[in-house]
Amino acid sequence: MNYSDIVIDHFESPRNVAGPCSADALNGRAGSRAAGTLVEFCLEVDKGVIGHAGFRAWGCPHTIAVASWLTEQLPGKHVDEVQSLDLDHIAAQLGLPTEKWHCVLTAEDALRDATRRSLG
Amino acid sequence: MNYSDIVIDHFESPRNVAGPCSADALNGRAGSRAAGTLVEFCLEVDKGVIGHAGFRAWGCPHTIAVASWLTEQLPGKHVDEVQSLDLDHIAAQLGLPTEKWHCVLTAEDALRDATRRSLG
Amino acid sequence: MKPPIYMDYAATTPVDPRVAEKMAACLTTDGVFANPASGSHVLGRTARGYVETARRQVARLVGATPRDIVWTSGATESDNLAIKGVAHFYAEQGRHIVTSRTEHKAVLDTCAQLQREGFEVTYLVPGDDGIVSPEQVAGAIRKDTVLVSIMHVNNEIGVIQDIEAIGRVCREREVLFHVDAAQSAGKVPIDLDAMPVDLMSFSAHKVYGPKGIGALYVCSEPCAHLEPIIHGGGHERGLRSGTLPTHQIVGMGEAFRVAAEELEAEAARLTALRQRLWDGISVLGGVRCNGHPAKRAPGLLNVCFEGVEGESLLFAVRELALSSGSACTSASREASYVLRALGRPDHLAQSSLRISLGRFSTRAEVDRAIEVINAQVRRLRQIAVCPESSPVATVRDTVKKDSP
Amino acid sequence: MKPPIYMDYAATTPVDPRVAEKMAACLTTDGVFANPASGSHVLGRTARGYVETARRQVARLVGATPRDIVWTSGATESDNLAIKGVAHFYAEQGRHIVTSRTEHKAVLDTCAQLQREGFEVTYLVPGDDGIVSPEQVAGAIRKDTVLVSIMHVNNEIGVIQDIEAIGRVCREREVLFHVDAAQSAGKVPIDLDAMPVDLMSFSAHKVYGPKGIGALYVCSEPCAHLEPIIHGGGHERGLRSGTLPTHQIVGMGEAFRVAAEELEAEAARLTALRQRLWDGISVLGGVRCNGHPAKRAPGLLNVCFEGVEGESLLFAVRELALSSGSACTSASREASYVLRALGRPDHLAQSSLRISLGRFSTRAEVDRAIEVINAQVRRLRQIAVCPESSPVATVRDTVKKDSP
Ligand SMILES: Cc1ncc(COP(=O)(O)O)c(C=O)c1O
Ligand SMILES: Cc1ncc(COP(=O)(O)O)c(C=O)c1O
Repeated sequence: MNYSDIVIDHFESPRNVAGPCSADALNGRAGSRAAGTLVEFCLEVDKGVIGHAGFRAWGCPHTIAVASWLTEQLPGKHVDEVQSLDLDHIAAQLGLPTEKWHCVLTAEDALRDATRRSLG
Repeated sequence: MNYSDIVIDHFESPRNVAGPCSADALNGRAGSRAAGTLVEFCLEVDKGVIGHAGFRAWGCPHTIAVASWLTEQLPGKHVDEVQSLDLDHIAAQLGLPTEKWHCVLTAEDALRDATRRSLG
Repeated sequence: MKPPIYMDYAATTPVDPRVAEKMAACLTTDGVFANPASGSHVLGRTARGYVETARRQVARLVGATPRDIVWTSGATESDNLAIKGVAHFYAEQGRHIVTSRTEHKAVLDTCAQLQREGFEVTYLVPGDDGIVSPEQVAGAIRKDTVLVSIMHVNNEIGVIQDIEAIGRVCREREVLFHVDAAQSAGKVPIDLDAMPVDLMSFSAHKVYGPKGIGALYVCSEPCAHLEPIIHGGGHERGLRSGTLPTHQIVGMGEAFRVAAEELEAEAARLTALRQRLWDGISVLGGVRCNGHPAKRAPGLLNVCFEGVEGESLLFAVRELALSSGSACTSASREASYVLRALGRPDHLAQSSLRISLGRFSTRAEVDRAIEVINAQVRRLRQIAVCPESSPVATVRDTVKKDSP
Repeated sequence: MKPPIYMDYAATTPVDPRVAEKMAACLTTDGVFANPASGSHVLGRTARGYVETARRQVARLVGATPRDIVWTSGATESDNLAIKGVAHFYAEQGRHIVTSRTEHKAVLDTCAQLQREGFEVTYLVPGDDGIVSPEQVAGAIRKDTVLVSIMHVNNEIGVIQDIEAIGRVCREREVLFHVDAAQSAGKVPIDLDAMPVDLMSFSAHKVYGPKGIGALYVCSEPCAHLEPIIHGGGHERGLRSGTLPTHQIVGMGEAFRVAAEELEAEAARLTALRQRLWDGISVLGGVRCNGHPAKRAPGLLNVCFEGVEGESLLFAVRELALSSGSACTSASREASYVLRALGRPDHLAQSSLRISLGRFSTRAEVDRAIEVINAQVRRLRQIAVCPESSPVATVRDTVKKDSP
């Protein structure tokens, strides 16, 4: 397996590994251990805008890197925006091989799970 | 294939390779090329006693060695004696492996062929 | 980047310098390079002599008669030759074979091929400690069984099977017994003179010899008959044709000679290193040893780490060269079939590391491995989410408890 | 005793020093010793890279796509894999194979095994120059023929078959074509990209590479399907399982690389040396070249000496390391089956020497060989009796005529 520099960077020094979420933070998760990938986000949102994003991930280095990378991109974005992430762009940014697309998909699902709660 | 020192010696320096036989010499041969072994003796006999013995041989090193060695043993012997050679003794003297017994047998046959003519 | 610490001796071993030296002497114009089959000149006969010396060296390590050793290209071929050879030779007498789920692919894929040809195969499932019992074997043998094939030391989890007891069952029931000893020769004592074994596979490259050479022990008393799988020229008593690779054979001979000499001391040293490793990493908690804890080869440890994912674990500890599952399957993301046969769920099987130590492993290397593994497992656990069932907060607590 | 002059390059070649050096770098702890299948660590991946470089080197010499090259343990295994592989895969379509009487034992014994399994084999008898004509092949192909196997260069007499023409016949009739190129690769140009060949066997040790490694070219376009003969792990696209021996493969790669570079110049040099040898010994009279005088590999000469017996001849010229017949059969006293197929009577076949020159042969060695052979043949002829038909006195005259 080959890992891009950015994947290695985020894997080695993951940003924003979720500490205790404040009571009003949005929590979301997707995937399962049996499937080999499980991602969880915890977003602090103020008036629909994401302030701080944290993650946890059980999965391959790509999964961890995608989730970590996303927590840097999310702050400042409106929760509506994250309903439609540009997955191609993310995969390209992180140099994911095609067989690792499920890592992005799982992260997207986890984000949707979190924001759906705010929207729904 | 292993060759004893005495076989190598007689193979390298065969004794008494037959020159022209005198008119009254005894000639005998046995074996065939197709069988891989052919031996020929030429004995000068005076009053039943062998004076000089010569040989020719087409065959393996053992065959050449046996024939050459015999030409040294024969002079002074009476033609009657060579009717019953001690083959075991010859094979042992020359260190012949069992699968090479046919070399001695062919030589014996050639000698008998020569002496039979004198006797018969 | 400095090279990683090699802890993958079960996948292959480096060639011992003593072996490399002997091999080098059989290659170039100034060495014993001739064809051992060239009986017509002294160079060929010298090569033949080297081959026969090596045959004696291999035989000696395992208590066999040299004549019963047949050179092959490795244990894969030996396994194929033994199993197909017996199956095809005795096909008239019976078409049933007994083996186990945790055999090497060389045995399993060969059995699968025989199934395609119409043979029947019973795959025994070992206990969750990886051990196949003689009773299981006895229960599986039928009237039409012609062969039992059970490995000696498992290449993934390192457990040692009770070959003596299984062999006795086979002798009683008059069924031939094949043992894949690729992982045990030179590490665990073997005495074929006393053991009830008919066929045994060996590989040089697991014992500090070269890759691409192996041997099959074919017992001549009582006689085990085989159909060859490679024909041509009739080398090796007609059982395996092909030019004998002198340098490879000489390498295997020297490797087995050295192994015979050092087996005892090395087994003790490696057992101690393995224990040190286990003591060092088991403090992590949530760590389990795959396979029987005591019945195991000296240098091999297969450990399952709860709460971390396999690929990340392997990458995180990349300062150590080791594998998850066997080398053969480590390219695929599928969980090891051996660990699954032991009843491990996929995600735990995937979170396992096979750490195998060997002749050049040092205590400092083991200590460094403990440091790296412990730090990385803790780190990954901290990044990981909780199991689906428990709420996020609880995970954090669990992780904290385990943290230093 | 000083070592004999090596003139048995067709039996095996010494490893080129450049090859030995590359091999040595893949053995010990400081080298690329890891298992190429160990994808989980950088050491294994480095080894894999070496293996793939070697695959490209082998492919390049013979104009093949690297992907079409499968590693084996030698040409014997390659021949077995090709012939049994095709026969077993296409058994439903037909069970007839065409080959020739003068093939290597690896082909003949494999065909004999298939006959025991119920296949039919047609053995073409080459002309007395050793050449199989495309017309013969065309005449032998039947509706149920699945494979034609004809070698490129014969290992005993050195004749080169017209592979292109035979291949065209096979393509026309839609029959797979296997070529044993063990003796031709690196000596005679081969361009698989242009040649109508589906399967081709190679061996490293005939080209200054190590013994115990070979390859099979398996054309993927049009696609030739094979049943493997060695199962387990699914290495080499499932066609040949077993740990890849890096040092052996690297050795074969380097050997083929060097051969590609030097083929042309070396062929010219060896052809000249062979001609010098023939000119030198043919003055003896009663000397015949076995096999076509012109269509032959550069370094190989097989000569029949009338009036001398084979074993004595071989022993008399023991200062030269060479063989009568092929290495495989030179231990037995049976006359070479290849020479018999050419119509030579047994005693003449036995009085033949196979003299094969190679990379390290020198003009001085050839001159010495001429000296030794001429002196010994004269000497033995003098000791020999005449043919059964002629009286003793005549023999002596004949011998005298030939004497210097
Ligand atoms: C138990 C076992 N059997 C067979 C083999 C195959 O041996 P080789 O690599 O010599 O083909 C191996 C190792 O790869 C092994 O560990
Ligand atoms: C024509 C031919 N085919 C096959 C072989 C067998 O090759 P290997 O020795 O690599 O098994 C040889 C040489 O031994 C050969 O000359």
